[in-house]
Amino acid sequence: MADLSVRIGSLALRNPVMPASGCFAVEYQEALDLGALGALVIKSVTPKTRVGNPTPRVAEVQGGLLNSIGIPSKGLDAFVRDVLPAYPGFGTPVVVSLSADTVAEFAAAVQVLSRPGVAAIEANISCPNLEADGLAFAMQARSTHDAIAAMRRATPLPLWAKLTPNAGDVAAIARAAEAAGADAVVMGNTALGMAIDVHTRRPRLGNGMGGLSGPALKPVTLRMTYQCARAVRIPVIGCGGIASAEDAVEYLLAGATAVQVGTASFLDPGAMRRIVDGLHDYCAAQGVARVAELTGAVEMEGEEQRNWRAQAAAWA
Amino acid sequence: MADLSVRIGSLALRNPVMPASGCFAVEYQEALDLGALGALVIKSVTPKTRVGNPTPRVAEVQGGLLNSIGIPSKGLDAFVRDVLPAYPGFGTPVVVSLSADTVAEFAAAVQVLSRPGVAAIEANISCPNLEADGLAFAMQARSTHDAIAAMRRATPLPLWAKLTPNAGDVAAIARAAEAAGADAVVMGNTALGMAIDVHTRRPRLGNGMGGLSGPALKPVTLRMTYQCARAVRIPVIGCGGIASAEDAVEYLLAGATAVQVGTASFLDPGAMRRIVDGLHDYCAAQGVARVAELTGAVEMEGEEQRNWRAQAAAWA
Amino acid sequence: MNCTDIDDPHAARAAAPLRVASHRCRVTAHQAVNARYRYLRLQAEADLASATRPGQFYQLRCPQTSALQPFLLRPMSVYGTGPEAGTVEFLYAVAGTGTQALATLAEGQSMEIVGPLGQGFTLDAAARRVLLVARGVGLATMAPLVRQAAQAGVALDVLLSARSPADAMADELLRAAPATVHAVFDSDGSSAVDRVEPLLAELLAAGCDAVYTCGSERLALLLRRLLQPHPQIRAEVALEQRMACGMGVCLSCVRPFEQEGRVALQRVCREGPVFPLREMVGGWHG
Amino acid sequence: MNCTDIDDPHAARAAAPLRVASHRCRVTAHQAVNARYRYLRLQAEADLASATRPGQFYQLRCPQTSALQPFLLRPMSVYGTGPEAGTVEFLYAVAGTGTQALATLAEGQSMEIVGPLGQGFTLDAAARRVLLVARGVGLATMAPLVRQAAQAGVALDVLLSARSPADAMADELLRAAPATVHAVFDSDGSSAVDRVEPLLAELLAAGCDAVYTCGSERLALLLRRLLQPHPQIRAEVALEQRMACGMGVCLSCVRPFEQEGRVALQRVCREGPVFPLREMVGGWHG
Ligand SMILES: Cc1cc2nc3c(=O)[nH]c(=O)nc-3n(C[C@H](O)[C@H](O)[C@H](O)COP(=O)(O)OP(=O)(O)OC[C@H]3O[C@@H](n4cnc5c(N)ncnc54)[C@H](O)[C@@H]3O)c2cc1C
Ligand SMILES: Cc1cc2nc3c(=O)[nH]c(=O)nc-3n(C[C@H](O)[C@H](O)[C@H](O)COP(=O)(O)OP(=O)(O)OC[C@H]3O[C@@H](n4cnc5c(N)ncnc54)[C@H](O)[C@@H]3O)c2cc1C
Ligand SMILES: Cc1cc2nc3c(=O)[nH]c(=O)nc-3n(C[C@H](O)[C@H](O)[C@H](O)COP(=O)(O)O)c2cc1C
Ligand SMILES: Cc1cc2nc3c(=O)[nH]c(=O)nc-3n(C[C@H](O)[C@H](O)[C@H](O)COP(=O)(O)O)c2cc1C
Ligand code: FES
Ligand code: FES
Repeated sequence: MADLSVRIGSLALRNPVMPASGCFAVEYQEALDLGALGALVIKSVTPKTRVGNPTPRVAEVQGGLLNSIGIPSKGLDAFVRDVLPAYPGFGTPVVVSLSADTVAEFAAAVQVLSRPGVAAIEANISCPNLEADGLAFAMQARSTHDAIAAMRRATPLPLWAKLTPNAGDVAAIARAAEAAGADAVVMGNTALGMAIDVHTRRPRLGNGMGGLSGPALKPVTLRMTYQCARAVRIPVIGCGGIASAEDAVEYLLAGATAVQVGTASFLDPGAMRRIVDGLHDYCAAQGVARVAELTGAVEMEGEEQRNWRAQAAAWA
Repeated sequence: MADLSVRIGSLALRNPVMPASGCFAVEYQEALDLGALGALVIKSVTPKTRVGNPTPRVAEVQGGLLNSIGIPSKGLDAFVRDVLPAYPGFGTPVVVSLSADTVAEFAAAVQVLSRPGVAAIEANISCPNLEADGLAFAMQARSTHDAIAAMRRATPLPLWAKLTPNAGDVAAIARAAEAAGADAVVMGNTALGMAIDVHTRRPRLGNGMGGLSGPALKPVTLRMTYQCARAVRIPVIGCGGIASAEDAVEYLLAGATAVQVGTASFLDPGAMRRIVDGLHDYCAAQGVARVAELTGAVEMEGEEQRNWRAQAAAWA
Repeated sequence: MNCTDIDDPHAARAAAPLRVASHRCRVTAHQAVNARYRYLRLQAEADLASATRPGQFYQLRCPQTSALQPFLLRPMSVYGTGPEAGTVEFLYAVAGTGTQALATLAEGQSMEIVGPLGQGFTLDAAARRVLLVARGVGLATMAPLVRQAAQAGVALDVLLSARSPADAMADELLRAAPATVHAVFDSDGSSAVDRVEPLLAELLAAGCDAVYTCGSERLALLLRRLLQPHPQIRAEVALEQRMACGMGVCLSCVRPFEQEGRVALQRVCREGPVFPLREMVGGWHG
Repeated sequence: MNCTDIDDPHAARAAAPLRVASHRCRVTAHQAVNARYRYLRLQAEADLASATRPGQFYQLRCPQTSALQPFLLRPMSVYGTGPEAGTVEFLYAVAGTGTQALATLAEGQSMEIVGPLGQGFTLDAAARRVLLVARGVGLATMAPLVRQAAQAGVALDVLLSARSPADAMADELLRAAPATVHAVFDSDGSSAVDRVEPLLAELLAAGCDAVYTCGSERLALLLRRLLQPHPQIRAEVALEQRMACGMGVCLSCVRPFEQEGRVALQRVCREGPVFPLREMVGGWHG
């Protein structure tokens, strides 16, 4: 069996497969051995209490899902008291995902969440479902830097910055997160999308717009994972449309050190286990001893393409 | 039969359905009555001669297509001499799509292309397949303004700005295009994506990355069409993943005045005819007298959502 | 730095028994019941019959076809289980993409289902007479409860509401269990609220220990009102809502409920689909 | 402003006859030919038999299944047409997503094909003896040419290269047409270039008017070399390339060709799939 372990900075994971925030909760222990995952990433919590968006909160599109859940949250105290205690104890690092409205809120919250049982904090600076047509910290390098730097000062825990595919220049934003002290970037969240019911003439989500996830998103987030991995030295965690071990390998080859699985779990709550098993199979079939070898191992140009570029000037 | 005619500025179209640039050429006259379309949009031409990218130039993904054709072009003279003459004469307005590397090149080329038989010029300021990780004029409001303003000064013809979904803030870019004198914006081009063959460890496109098109793209370009239509007073032409009359209606409801059909024609060269027919059926079934009534007619919030927002504060 | 030691066996909770799984099933029967409803029987490897409680549901992975490509799974109440351990039955209305695709499945083909999911009905051991109120395909959800009640020797009153006698499916609901059936129809006006109301009031007053309903918000809200003078009667409603995960994870399937005078959101897939009828709030469909 | 008058009938070109269409067909036969190849016969409404020339192809819309979701159409040479006007036949190797999905189609089901597409082979009226060189599934592309040649009374030499005798399918290629067949195999080493070379040289020297090849770049390049002393022999090769539109629109299917000492890109779907063999450039697969 191949060695599937990977390191995200100081954090050692038994394998590179973990859930994506909002697509996982302890309820999955009924369908999955949580002790067999690389990490457990909890649904984002916000300092402020939030009810979430009106229903319908999900709508399917071709090859994907739109959601406008809206990050319902009972606040930090309720989270620490009622939610968090269920997660440690599976022998799997617990990652808390945090979303907030201001830099100060982010920094204060990160302090509250830096507590025993929490292995890392993922800063969801990218959620597109909030106010303002999806604008978020991670849309700009400056606001990314401000938020991450403030959190960096407030916690000794590993800090991951979760970026958004809605941004125009993710490489610059990944660099800003790195410069501000992030230990890893997660690439990425959902892409803001929309669907309209042509009979009712209403949006198919109660909130009008929502985040696109699932296979339809994969080509874009995979490309961005590649761009981020080229741009920074900290690990990149790939996310977007991963439903199989092959999908996970694509992200690793593109430069990811680990991957997050979201929507695929909704279609099969055992998806993450299948992906871990499939990584073993892939490594065995390809003679890969350590899955970490795959990170960034894509060969961008083959011989035929090199020949083309060498010769094509003469063809025009 | 409903009145399907629409106006894009001074240009009257018999219906709102036209091909997307690069997904159409006169060869389709073998499969389609070109006299039944709203407009004929030709494959982008560039002032410089270009061979295009190495093969493979297309790869399928779930719900979509990646392409890295790379805009092969024999230059403007060859275009005007060998390509253009085939298009006028179907009784359908001909739209020339232009791509270029610099503002000056754009402006000079637009002058060459402003000639009899050309009804409008679409400025492809957004093609993500070129150099520099897909950076393009339409990634920023400033460069959009510069390019469109220069073209505006150089031609009396209707000028459309084709935007890219890779940009972070398309509303701002649409406003820049409008301010610079564009007569319409087209939203939009492909989204930069990637796919890797996990066996060869090579990208599945010869160029490494390429543009995502087809249904997988639709939720994002539909949302951006909505955002653009809210941001500008000039018409918005929707594009991305349209394969049926219902898809076209979604774009119209979101705010588009007309739509472009790309990848769907590859799956059925008669797709545009089916869409026109389907628009007639939809209008008949819904009692819509003029298709133009549909533009922007989405009702963003229903009663249930209003009730939710009114009451939810008390639920937290 | 807080570097969890991933190999410390003492840190690991005992892995919970995996209650929910994706089961690959063979279609052993699939036929039209009438113009709108279809009956589907599946055979799994696992013992779904003893794992599944009345009122629970599964999420069905409807097939992909050239014309229909449902992305999400579709929630369906269990209509029956057994006699074999791996047998599970559904009764469904052909509605949109997913159920249309489902309808194309031929006997002998296979499909996946995820479950069992959600909280079912509660039938008190002491109950002697219960009332079931179902409309439309809501009867699918009720059928296992009919069977449980019949087996426990509980007397059954059933109010069946349907568009027309052709849609009523009393036999499909009872499956030979003894019951007093009151069928009402849109087609003859007997299903109108003002005509059902006295009938229901009478049935509630006639010494009923519990009432269960599914398939009509209108009837559920009527029942809730008629129950006000009968606080001792258990009352449960099975509800629907758009779902993604079906397991309580994604928070897509929430509805507002009234609990102790306050409104709070509950997950239909997890706290439900069966809820105390008295907590139901009308007007939320998603 | 240049506002084209959209209602001016004088401006409109006469609409061209629609040569290419998406045809909905019924599967009238679909069976394995051997372990790797399958035979598919379709029945369309339109007269595809007289519209289709040897060497042309169609794009097949492979079905969507739960396991396989091909997005693009798949190009396939026409293996045969007729006897009925709407009948078209394909012979294909099961390879990846699309062809695996195709293989699930049952007789009686329907599917869409787009075509006919591309330029076929040219058989000169004056030809008396021609040589066909095919490897693997390349024979599917050749079969209509065999028939055309046989009908025209042209003598046929056929070199068939295959992995093993089980894969050779000479009968499938000839379909009872008379021909001299030379079969070579990987399994006994007879298909090696140095063993095929003298055989081909001899066949070319024996008075052959044209040579056609498909299915092996190695053989095509060998032939091109051996043809140097025979400028009078017509030589054509059918090539493959990844396609999206199949109609010359998208420019995805290009390959470099040598024309008058210069290299230029041609569209395999439009200028091809049949090209002058002497213009072929090796080493480009896409
Ligand atoms: C717990 C539960 C049990 C159910 N039991 C049954 C049953 O036994 N028999 C039966 O016929 N139907 C039942 N339903 C309703 C059934 O789930 C929907 O009819 C079905 O999902 C419609 O799918 P579609 O693809 O045909 O429709 P589409 O309109 O194409 O569906 C689009 C999306 O909306 C969702 N959706 C549509 N209608 C409903 C609905 N009424 N409830 C929840 N989601 C919906 C779909 O799941 C899908 O995600 C149940 C619903 C729930 C929540
Ligand atoms: C003009 C033409 C005629 C052909 N005729 C035949 C025939 O008669 N019989 C036959 O068995 N095969 C034929 N082929 C090859 C056939 O198109 C491929 O085997 C088929 O597309 C593979 O699809 P897949 O989904 O099984 O493979 P996948 O690997 O899943 O295909 C992925 C993508 O690559 C493309 N692709 C893969 N292999 C090829 C190839 N060799 N050529 C072109 N595109 C490819 C597919 O079309 C698809 O777009 C022909 C190809 C061309 C271009
Ligand atoms: C229903 C749903 C809820 C989500 N909630 C959150 C969230 O609370 N915080 C967050 O950072 N991302 C959230 N996401 C985004 C996912 O974590 C993930 O980034 C995205 O879905 C893309 O991955 P996927 O294609 O594998 O689903 C949510 C996604 C879905 C579908
Ligand atoms: C093969 C291919 C070539 C394209 N070439 C061009 C082009 O030359 N110029 C351009 O502006 N857009 C080009 N596009 C983008 C399309 O015009 C369109 O914006 C995009 O494909 C999204 O629409 P669709 O999903 O309907 O295909 C191309 C797209 C494809 C798939
Ligand atoms: S469906 Fe996901 S929480 Fe209920
Ligand atoms: S496949 Fe589109 S040009 Fe050949």
